[in-house]
Amino acid sequence: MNDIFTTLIAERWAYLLTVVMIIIGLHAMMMKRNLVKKLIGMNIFQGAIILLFIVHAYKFGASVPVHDAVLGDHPEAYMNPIPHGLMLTAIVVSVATTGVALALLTLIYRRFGTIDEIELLQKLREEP
Amino acid sequence: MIRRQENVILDVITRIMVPFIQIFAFYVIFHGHYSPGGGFQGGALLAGSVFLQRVVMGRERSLSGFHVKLGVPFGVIGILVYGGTGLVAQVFGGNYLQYEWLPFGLDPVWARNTGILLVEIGVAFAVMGILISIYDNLSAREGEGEKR
Amino acid sequence: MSGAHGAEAVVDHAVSMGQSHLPILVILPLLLGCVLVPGLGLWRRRWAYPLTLVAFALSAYFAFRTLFAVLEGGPLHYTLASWAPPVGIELAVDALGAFVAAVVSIIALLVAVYAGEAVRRENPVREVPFFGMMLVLLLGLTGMVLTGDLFNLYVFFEVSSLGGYSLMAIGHKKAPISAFRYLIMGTLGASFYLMGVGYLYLLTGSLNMADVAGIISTMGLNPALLVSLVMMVVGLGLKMALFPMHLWLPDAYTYASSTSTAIIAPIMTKISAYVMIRMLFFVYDWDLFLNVHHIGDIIKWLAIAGVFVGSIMAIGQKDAKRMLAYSSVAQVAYIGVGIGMANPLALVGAMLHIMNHAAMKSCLFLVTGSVAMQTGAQRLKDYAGLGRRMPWTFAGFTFAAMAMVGLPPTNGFFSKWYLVLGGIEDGEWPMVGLILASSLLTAVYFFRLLERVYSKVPGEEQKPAGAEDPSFRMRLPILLLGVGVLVLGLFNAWFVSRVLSQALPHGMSLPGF
Amino acid sequence: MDAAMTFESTRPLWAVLVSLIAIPLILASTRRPNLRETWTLLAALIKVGLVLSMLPWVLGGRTAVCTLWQFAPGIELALRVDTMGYIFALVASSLWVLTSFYSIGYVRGAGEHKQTRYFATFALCLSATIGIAFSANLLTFVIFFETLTLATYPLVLHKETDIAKAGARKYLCYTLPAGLCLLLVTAWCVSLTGTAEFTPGGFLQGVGLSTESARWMLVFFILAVGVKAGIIPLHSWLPAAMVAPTPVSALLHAVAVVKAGVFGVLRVTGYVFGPEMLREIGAWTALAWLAAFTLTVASLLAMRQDNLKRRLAYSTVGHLSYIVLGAALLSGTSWTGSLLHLMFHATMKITLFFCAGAIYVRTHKENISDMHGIGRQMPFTMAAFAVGSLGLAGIPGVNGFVSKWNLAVGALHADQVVFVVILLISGILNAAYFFPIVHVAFFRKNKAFPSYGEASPFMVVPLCLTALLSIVLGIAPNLGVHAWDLARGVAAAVTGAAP
Amino acid sequence: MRWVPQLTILVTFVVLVYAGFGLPEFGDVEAPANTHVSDHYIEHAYHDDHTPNIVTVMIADYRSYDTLGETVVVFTAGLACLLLLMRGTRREDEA
Repeated sequence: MNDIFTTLIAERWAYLLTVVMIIIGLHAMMMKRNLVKKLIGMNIFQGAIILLFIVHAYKFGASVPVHDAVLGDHPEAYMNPIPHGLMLTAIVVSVATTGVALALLTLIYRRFGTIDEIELLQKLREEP
Repeated sequence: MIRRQENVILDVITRIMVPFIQIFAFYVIFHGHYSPGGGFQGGALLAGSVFLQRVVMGRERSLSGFHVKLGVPFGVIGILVYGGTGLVAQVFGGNYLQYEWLPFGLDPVWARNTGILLVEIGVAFAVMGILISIYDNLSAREGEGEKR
Repeated sequence: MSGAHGAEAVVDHAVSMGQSHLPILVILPLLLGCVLVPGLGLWRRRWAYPLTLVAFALSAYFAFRTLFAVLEGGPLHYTLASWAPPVGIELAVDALGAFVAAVVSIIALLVAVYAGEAVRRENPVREVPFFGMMLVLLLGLTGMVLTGDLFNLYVFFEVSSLGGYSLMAIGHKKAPISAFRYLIMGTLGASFYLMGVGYLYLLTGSLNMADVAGIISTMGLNPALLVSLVMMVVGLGLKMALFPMHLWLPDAYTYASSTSTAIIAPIMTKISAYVMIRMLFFVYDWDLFLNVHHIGDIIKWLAIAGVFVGSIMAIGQKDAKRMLAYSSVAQVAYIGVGIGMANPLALVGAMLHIMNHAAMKSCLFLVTGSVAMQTGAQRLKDYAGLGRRMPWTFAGFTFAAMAMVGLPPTNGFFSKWYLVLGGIEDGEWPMVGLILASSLLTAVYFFRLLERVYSKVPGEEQKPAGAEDPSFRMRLPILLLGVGVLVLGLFNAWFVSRVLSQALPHGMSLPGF
Repeated sequence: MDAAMTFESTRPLWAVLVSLIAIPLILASTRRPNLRETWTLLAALIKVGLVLSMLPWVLGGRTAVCTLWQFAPGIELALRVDTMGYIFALVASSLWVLTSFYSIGYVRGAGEHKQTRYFATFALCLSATIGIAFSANLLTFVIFFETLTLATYPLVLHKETDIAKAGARKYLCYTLPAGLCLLLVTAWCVSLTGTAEFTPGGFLQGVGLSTESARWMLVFFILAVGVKAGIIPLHSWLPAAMVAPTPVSALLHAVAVVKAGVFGVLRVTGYVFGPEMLREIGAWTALAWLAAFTLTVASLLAMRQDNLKRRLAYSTVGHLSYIVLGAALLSGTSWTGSLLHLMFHATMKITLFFCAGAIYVRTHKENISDMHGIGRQMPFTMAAFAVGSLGLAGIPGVNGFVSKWNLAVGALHADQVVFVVILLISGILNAAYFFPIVHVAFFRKNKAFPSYGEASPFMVVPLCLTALLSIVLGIAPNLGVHAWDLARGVAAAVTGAAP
Repeated sequence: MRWVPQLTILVTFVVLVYAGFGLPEFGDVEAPANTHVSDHYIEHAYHDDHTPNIVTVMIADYRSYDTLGETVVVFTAGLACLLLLMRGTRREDEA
């Protein structure tokens, strides 16, 4: 028990937080009726994944990954640049996805006048 | 969707703010080598300045700032700059995107440095244009999407 | 390894000199095309279609050059910006990748030939961005196939997904709803894949597939490693519509416009299947996970369940496209079965089925599209008697249907043949029996349709307007694919012995070679 | 066989291809029926010519092989002209000529629709049949076997009435699962032997197959080919398929399709398992009893049919089992009898079907009870019918007697007297359901019977020819194509008995 | 079937927590992720490009292909909005 406490809570608390965030996003994506809320859940989910990367880029006692004459070339002096770069990409990707999703929602709203999933499914069934 | 009424204060402040935002955006782009920043951030800022105009001045009047039709072409230009940089490097004998083959007569290291700058500019163009075009499309009322 | 100083830079060039540019040349036409088509097309609309066609054709041409180059001289590696992996990104094209790339690009080319007229007839307003989006879609898929980098694969994954969502939203009035559901599901899948990549990266510190494979082969089992594999299987299964995760697919395929369906249905799920093969067999230690830890069994049994669910649902459908959509669920599940069995013959069957099903399913969807365009018929009962009014179209349809049922000598028979051989090699008789029984279900709905199509109808007199074959440019792809399923069947041994036997992962080899 | 006696030749390939090549020509000349029929006849004649031209090879014991390309790893798509395949090819191709003439008369007389589709699919069937006959290994066999299944489907569906649709569905319901069983066992054999090459005496000898699994394999094989061979309980598609136009029933359901099934049984018993193995696993008695059961019950069922074609269908079911029985008895003479019956039953049964068709075209009568006195109207037709039924009943003088005699002797050689008895009983039953028809046709009077006269010569000439052929072969079995020698050659090769 | 999503979420949570046991500690300098390739970037970035910002060097030079793809993603999004929201959307689709 204590062992689990140390391995999870003490040493990997940041990871646990991202997990919690992922679960929140997942819950919103699956349970919400309102499509916009689903979309928000999706964004939370992606944000959590981005955090998952960024969190592990952290090194104790390291500085931002901008080269500095004082610090020199010592790897342990800078944080891990890779997740930052990757997540820059991932952020843009999620932005793009959100844009497309919003376009779809606009279209749906124009055509059906609602963005409530249940109502939409009803419309799907009744209209040919 | 946005119902806006004339508001002098907002207009004036916007007119003052927009140039500064854009200057800062350019700073972010070109200083990306030395500090956090780069094409995406700068492009987003440029787009933000246009959004401000759109929101405050309303669609029609803000068109003088950045016309709706320009969005996608900017994106095209941006990607062409990016891909073109890579292609030029390839044509001049390197691998795709291998900047040291860019025909600037620079030594490899500085050639790469320049290549990064070109790429960032391309990205900035693309991001700005596309974000604006997304905004315009989303905020367009029914039937008044892009007239093409 | 690359470096700062001139000497090492020269070494870099030496590295890059030797490399063939073919892999990137497959991608570049699509990249330039997907920006130039909207760029020029919005300005001069009539340039859009020729540009699209040229881009597809060039990419297909280079894809085949790549395939033959790989068959000649073994896998190609192309280090972008010549930063040797794992520092930089490389395009790593082995026989499997080149094979799938060639298949995808040729299918896309055929659909593009068809699209020229179809799009103009279906939604003329959107012509230009539609073509651009088709190019984007193919760009994403080819990028996924050719890359050798885990994260880069995610990026192109998203490119293709965005293209897919927006193409799916064109068509029927309800299309946006199904497209939105597809978007949620697809993004979930992609995010799961990204999490899998994240765990792998955190465990290995590298993103290059070969490098990661080398590191984790020495690592042994680790909770995070196992979870990353599960994440990837789930994420890719979502995109691939593997059985419990297939719910988004039927609506999406049904409501999308015929051209969208014709280009997305045959290749998109297949590419996800390809990525699954790539991950399970080339990145992870396939023997450890699939056989020792029985993840293969889970995939296998889920997949065979999917085969039956898909087929049974397809039997119950009244709408042609929806029937084909469910049969897609079933057919993709065959690939899942081959992956799960994880023995050489079955895996070859799965790889072969990627090609075979792409050919037949695109043919079928092109036919439904042309029928909908010529006669407005959507439901199966409206197909009665069309066989004699659209002889060419339904000739192609018949061949493709035979292939779906898996009757010799069409190619469908041979993908089943290798799957069954694989099952027998493993002595898995129940699985073999199920595979065979499932093709009976397929026979039920296709022969039902064929009988209806070719027999005369009571109300023969009033024939729907314009009920004849579509124009040559729409007919050509259908006929080519219809003949294609036959040719691919007769000459399947060439693919198996020349291509796929080289495409097997380490520790696998086909008996009889 | 030893390598010296085998040689490469493309002639078997052409024998398969010629009717395939005819198909586009037939389709192209839809508008001009005469030209279209010309293509059919031309293809038939060339095909039979090619087949006959191979006779010297076969009699000389030389085997032509035509290896095309690798079909699945390790397995070639290969054709081989061995004696047994040659017998089947000979029967099918030679009778196709007559049937083509007959078809022309029939489809025009009966005013069938979609004649183009009819002739095209017919040609496809023939290609598949010759392919089955000449296929050198199991996979090639499967390909042509399934192709035949598919090609027959449109012909059964031809009339497109509800009955026809029901018949076609029933046909698929039986043949598709059979095809899957065939695929299963083929894959099994391939994974055991690598190349499932047909070899006299069986290629499963010494691959270390346990008795248990060998029995299972045989069961699946019988399920696979037994459907087309009409073994009861797998037979009931055959009467249902009689809704097809009569030439189809004649050639396909008396010669090509069902004989393909029987041919499959012979291949399985003789070339896949081989007599020794069948004796080891003790499966041959089961097969023999199955056949005996079938041929008795089928005869009994045939008596209850009033529809002429259905009665013929059940009689076909019975006679196919003669061949299966002979194959199962595994003695040299019984094999000879089987192969002779494979040929002779074809000539007799096709005569009967031709007659039924002629009657239908002229009088649109299908039921025997309506045929009182028809013999006076159509003397030639009914005379031929009488010949055919005499032969099937095994009366000396017609070729049916020869084959049945060999079967009986073979049963004695296998010291299975009980089967001799069964053969005799079924002979009597045959007489019991055929002779009434002849009796009714000739010796009953029917006042209210308009005068019909004979059908068109296109139909009468072929059926007279087949009847004549039956008699000739009954008197001199070895005349012409040396049927006798061929059959004994095969039997010798398979069972190792002295020819 | 209302319980299916809850179950999925629960399972996901358990799985993710389980994965935690295999991950390196928070801020671990010696973790493979922080040593293998990242060290190379940190050591060579400045000398390769005379650019202090290591992230910039990485996204624009070492992994520039990713960034290209990412720009294409953005472009795709714009194209998608154009494709979906063009004028005439409603009439032509409901016809």
